[in-house]
Amino acid sequence: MFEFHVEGLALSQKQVLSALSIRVQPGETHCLLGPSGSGKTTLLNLMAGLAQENVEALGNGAKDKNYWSPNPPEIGYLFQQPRLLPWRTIMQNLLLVEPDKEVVLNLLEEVKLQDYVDYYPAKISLGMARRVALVRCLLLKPELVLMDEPLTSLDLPTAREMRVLIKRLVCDHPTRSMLYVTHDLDEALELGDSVSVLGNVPAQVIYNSRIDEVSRNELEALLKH
Amino acid sequence: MFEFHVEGLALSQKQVLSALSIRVQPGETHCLLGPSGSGKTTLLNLMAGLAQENVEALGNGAKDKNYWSPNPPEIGYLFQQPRLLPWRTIMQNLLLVEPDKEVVLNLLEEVKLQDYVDYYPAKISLGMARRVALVRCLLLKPELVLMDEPLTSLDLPTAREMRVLIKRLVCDHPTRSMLYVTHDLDEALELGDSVSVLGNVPAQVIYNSRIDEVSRNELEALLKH
Amino acid sequence: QTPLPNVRVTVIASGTVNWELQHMKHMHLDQENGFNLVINPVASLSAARIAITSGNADFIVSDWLWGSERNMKGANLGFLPFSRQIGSIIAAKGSTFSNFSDLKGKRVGIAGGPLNKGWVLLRAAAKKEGIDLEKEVQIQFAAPPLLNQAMRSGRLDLLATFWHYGARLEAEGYSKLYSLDDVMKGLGLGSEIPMLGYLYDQSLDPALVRGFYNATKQTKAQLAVDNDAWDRLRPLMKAENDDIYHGLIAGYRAGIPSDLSQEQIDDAVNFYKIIDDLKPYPSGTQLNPALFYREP
Amino acid sequence: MKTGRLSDQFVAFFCLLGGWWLVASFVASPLLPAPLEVFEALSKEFHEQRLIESLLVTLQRVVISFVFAMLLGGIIGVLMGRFRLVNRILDPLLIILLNIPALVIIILLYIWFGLVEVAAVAAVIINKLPNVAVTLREGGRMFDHELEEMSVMYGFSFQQKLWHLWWPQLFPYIMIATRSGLALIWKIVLVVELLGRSDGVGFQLHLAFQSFDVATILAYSLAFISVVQLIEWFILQPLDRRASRWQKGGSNV
Amino acid sequence: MKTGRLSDQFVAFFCLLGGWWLVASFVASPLLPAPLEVFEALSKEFHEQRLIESLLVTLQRVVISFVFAMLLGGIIGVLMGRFRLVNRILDPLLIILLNIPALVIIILLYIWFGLVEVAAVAAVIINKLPNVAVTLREGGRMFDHELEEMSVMYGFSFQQKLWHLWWPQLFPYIMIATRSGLALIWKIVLVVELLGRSDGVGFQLHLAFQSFDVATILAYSLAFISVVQLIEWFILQPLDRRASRWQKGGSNV
Ligand SMILES: Nc1ncnc2c1ncn2[C@@H]1O[C@H](COP(=O)(O)OP(=O)(O)OP(=O)(O)O)[C@@H](O)[C@H]1O
Ligand SMILES: Nc1ncnc2c1ncn2[C@@H]1O[C@H](COP(=O)(O)OP(=O)(O)OP(=O)(O)O)[C@@H](O)[C@H]1O
Ligand SMILES: [Mg+2]
Ligand SMILES: [Mg+2]
Repeated sequence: MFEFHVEGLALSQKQVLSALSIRVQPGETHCLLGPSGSGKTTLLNLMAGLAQENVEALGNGAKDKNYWSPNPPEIGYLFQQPRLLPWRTIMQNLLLVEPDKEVVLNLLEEVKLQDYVDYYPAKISLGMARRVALVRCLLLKPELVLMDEPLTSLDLPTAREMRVLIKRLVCDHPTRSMLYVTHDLDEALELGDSVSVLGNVPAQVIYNSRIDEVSRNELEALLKH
Repeated sequence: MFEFHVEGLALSQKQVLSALSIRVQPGETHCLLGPSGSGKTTLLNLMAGLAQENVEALGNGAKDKNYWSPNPPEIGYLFQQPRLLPWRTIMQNLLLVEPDKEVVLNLLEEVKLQDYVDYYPAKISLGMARRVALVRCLLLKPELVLMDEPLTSLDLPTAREMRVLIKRLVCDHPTRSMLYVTHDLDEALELGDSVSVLGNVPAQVIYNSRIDEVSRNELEALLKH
Repeated sequence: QTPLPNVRVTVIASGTVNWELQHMKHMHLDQENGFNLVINPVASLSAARIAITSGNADFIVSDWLWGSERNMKGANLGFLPFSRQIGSIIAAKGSTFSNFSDLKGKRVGIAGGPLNKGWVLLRAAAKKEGIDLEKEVQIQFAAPPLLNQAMRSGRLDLLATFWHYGARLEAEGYSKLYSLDDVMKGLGLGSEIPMLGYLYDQSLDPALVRGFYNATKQTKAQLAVDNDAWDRLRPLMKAENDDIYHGLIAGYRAGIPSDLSQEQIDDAVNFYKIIDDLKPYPSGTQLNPALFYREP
Repeated sequence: MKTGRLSDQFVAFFCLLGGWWLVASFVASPLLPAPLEVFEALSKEFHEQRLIESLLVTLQRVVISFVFAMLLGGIIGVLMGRFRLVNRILDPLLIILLNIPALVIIILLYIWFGLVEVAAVAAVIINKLPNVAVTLREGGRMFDHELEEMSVMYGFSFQQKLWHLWWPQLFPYIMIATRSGLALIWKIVLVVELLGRSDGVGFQLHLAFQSFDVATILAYSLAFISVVQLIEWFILQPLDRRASRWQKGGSNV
Repeated sequence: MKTGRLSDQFVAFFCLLGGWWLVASFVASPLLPAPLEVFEALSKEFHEQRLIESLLVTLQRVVISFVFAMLLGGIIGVLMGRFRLVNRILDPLLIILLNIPALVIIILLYIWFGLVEVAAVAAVIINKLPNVAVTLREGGRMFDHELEEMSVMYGFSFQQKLWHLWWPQLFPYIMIATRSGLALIWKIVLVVELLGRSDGVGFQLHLAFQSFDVATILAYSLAFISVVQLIEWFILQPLDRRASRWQKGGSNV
């Protein structure tokens, strides 16, 4: 089990995270819901160990920056924004992560972008760029995948196909765990094995349960708080 | 009535738009649906008159670049990405568009960002930045508003509030028209007076109807094509 | 037979020294005097001074003022006379100056900076008449070629410059205003001290110094009479026409110095004091005569 | 924080001074004077009333040339960066101006206009201008296309674009042009003064140089460097900090 | 397209030449020689075997100094841009190096190390290095934080970061440093040659200056400028174009 615990976090003197714990079972997917601006991205950054300046970790354990017990897992992170290298084509961007061209092309085909391998990121649409970023994340084979709203800006059918892809490659993978941030309850209910809801900023876990013990309406009510 | 007509458009030798026409009735909202990468943003850019390099307009009317009949309307455009000036605070960004601080603060309150006026865009979350961009767009008072997926990356309750806000300020405004791009059918059905669906790239209008003559399921089937 | 020791002389490629040394080399006067002359051309006086300071040259040509200043700062330079030429004071065409008070408010160009000897002598002479030239005239320090040009385009009334630049102007019909010899005599410096000389480090083998000195004297003696030798040097001299060519030869010949006498050395010491007194803040130091080379 | 920053620099400064002093006392040659000798030379020049006067004269030339070179060079550079046609037409001229030796420009201007102040300052401006243009051309090239479109759609006035859109994007390039510009201009002013002016630091340096008076040379150099260091501390670094506030790593909210 | 671009520049070039020729024939003074006279001087220098030789000697110095100054200055600059501590410690040194007159460095190095090639080249490097550092420091400061994080998360190797992440971001700054660097280095080489070398363009230029041979001065300047123009056309501009392909306005897919 991966257990993450932080006593609190402030960015530029503003407290963004309260004390909170997140547990992810190996091989399972944990969904994270929460209002916009509640601190989900900040939490994921902290989990991924991205050093941010002006961070003040609060409470114990803040010194050694070891928020994970027992050990920090190997992490793959799909950022909220695509973050492609604008000066490299789609293919070059992906080859930096996975040198095997075959593998890359196969995955690109799954997201229906096989015709755009030689395009620069500025010349594809936002939804396409998101799919490229998804592919890049799926090329990694980490213990724990963090995904920050991967399927926004996609039309319904495409989003559904992507969801199937993620389910196949990550959720159904026996040893790969995932923390999945989304605003879409259907997505959460479909992909997740468990779910947490964050309260407003500074974020804390206001609800945590297995997915089969919660209904859509309950979640909706929680989000409205 | 605003009528937009283009014979076709190619970007860097790739045809992105087929011949298509879009009609928006004054005071009404027209929703635009279509798969990711189909050319919606390109269409909106063309409507807004944003000069892009390497554009080849195809067919007649390409020379004089007058796609609107009778006349190009005054246009406000909410881009797909927030496009805030990163070196100006939220407030400064908004004051550039509307110098009256009161008005700006009121609208910021409506999107629940009144506490973040002095933040720089890099220090707020993506969902918050989108709301700021929405505020900036709502500060304009044009004849025709173009909105490119304004409510992605927002949690459900916030998105719903924003939708109400847009409805109040734009859709229900007697003389303000809107062209609204979205992937969310509920949004389209709630806000739109009429709807068009674009086919895959190069985009053409594959369906066009008043909103009360179409059902959700019909639209979903159309998007799957 | 051991090879002859090298003597490295750094010279300005376009300067008078180069003419002399080329002739020496051509006539093998260096070999006859027991050394092998190596000429290093450089583009500026500064370069030559850097060369001797950094130990890359055995001899350069500069004035003794500079040598003494270096000695005061810890160097140990010696001085062999090279030329008595001090410089020229050239007047603009059509100007009439009879005494120093006529110079008031005039535009005076000075080559090389405030230590230009001609300028210093002028000031000293004017000071005796109670006129402070530094305050009374519009001074323009600049590089000599620029000043020659300014003179030609009528932007100067008077010019104190180096003699070979003056010679060119004279060849173009400008006239020398003052004979600096007379000015010096007026200041009590009657012995025609050579201003320019070969500077060398006194740790150099005295036999080499003596040999080199002899070679230069022999060269000068030949150049003083031999016109054919000059024809050979003409390409080096960059003389645009015969007037300038002959002017330059005459100038060189007029500058040939004698061996240093005690009287000249005393005059140099006095001259140094005059210069020092003209400074806004005189240092009060004295010239050390050890600088000057005396025949053993 | 602020004091920490300054004191850091002071420590670095004194380390440098110490190092210099050590080396100088080790070498013990007048050609490498110790700090003390340089300060003596400095105070001598100061008491003989040359230091301040020369510095003021030179600074005046530096400031005038700087302002003109930055303005003209900046406008030309940005236009070249934005418009390909302007770039293609002016590029050869830029290359020529950039690479023509300072000496040549100085001589030609002195010849044509005489040994006057205008010629001197013009020579410096012409020398520096192409550098500014080359720097700001890259700035103009890197303008953000999306923000540009935004500013058009939201009806920004020219002043608003200038101040809120272009200036912040040009800022790093302007800082480069300013820092290396100040240095370059001061160096060219030295040459200009050396060749044809009768006052200023360049003239004094030339005098000191003629007698190889390294202590005085260093004294004048240090005097000017101190001025630049003050500009750095009280104008440029605060500007730098203000301009980086918005960045991810910035220190204010 | 490509020919169009070059021919544009040729037209600009010939306009310049024409303008010069007009002014020169109007003034008709040896101090502003007409193009023809300059070309005569050029061919004279060429036939007397000085031109190519001097140019090669000077170019060699320029190239060596350029490579070292760019490498060292680039590394120092980027480190200063990335790490505040490095910046605070090295900043005073940078200001000093930037503003110390070229003359001072040249003289000191010549005096300490003798009139050797190494001293000459070292003097040029020390003069240019702080300029490169100041330029690339701004480049290092503007690094994209988000892409940096991405590269960490996706396990980029150092080489990958260098080539795919940092280099493209530094590119405009490197171009600035290259363009103004070549020009600056060449100008300093001229001074270095003037003060202590017996060959090279600087040596020839100064000889021409002493006899006020403006045609020859311009001839040598033009010869070097032509070399730079060739570098511009065949190295820098293609690099520019390659590097801007990805931008919104780029011309390839
Ligand atoms: N660098 C920073 N300095 C100060 N405050 C910050 C900084 N970065 C983020 N914040 C604040 O932290 C809060 C949480 O931001 P975060 O990006 O984690 O939200 P989020 O939950 O990901 O929202 P969204 O769903 O909109 O992406 C916000 O209120 C934001 O203003
Ligand atoms: N500058 C360009 N050069 C070449 N092709 C381009 C360029 N810009 C966009 N395209 C192509 O045009 C098509 C439409 O892009 P557009 O951004 O309009 O899509 P979209 O409908 O807005 O998609 P999304 O819903 O993902 O935002 C894409 O296939 C894209 O590759
Ligand atoms: Mg977020
Ligand atoms: Mg789009």
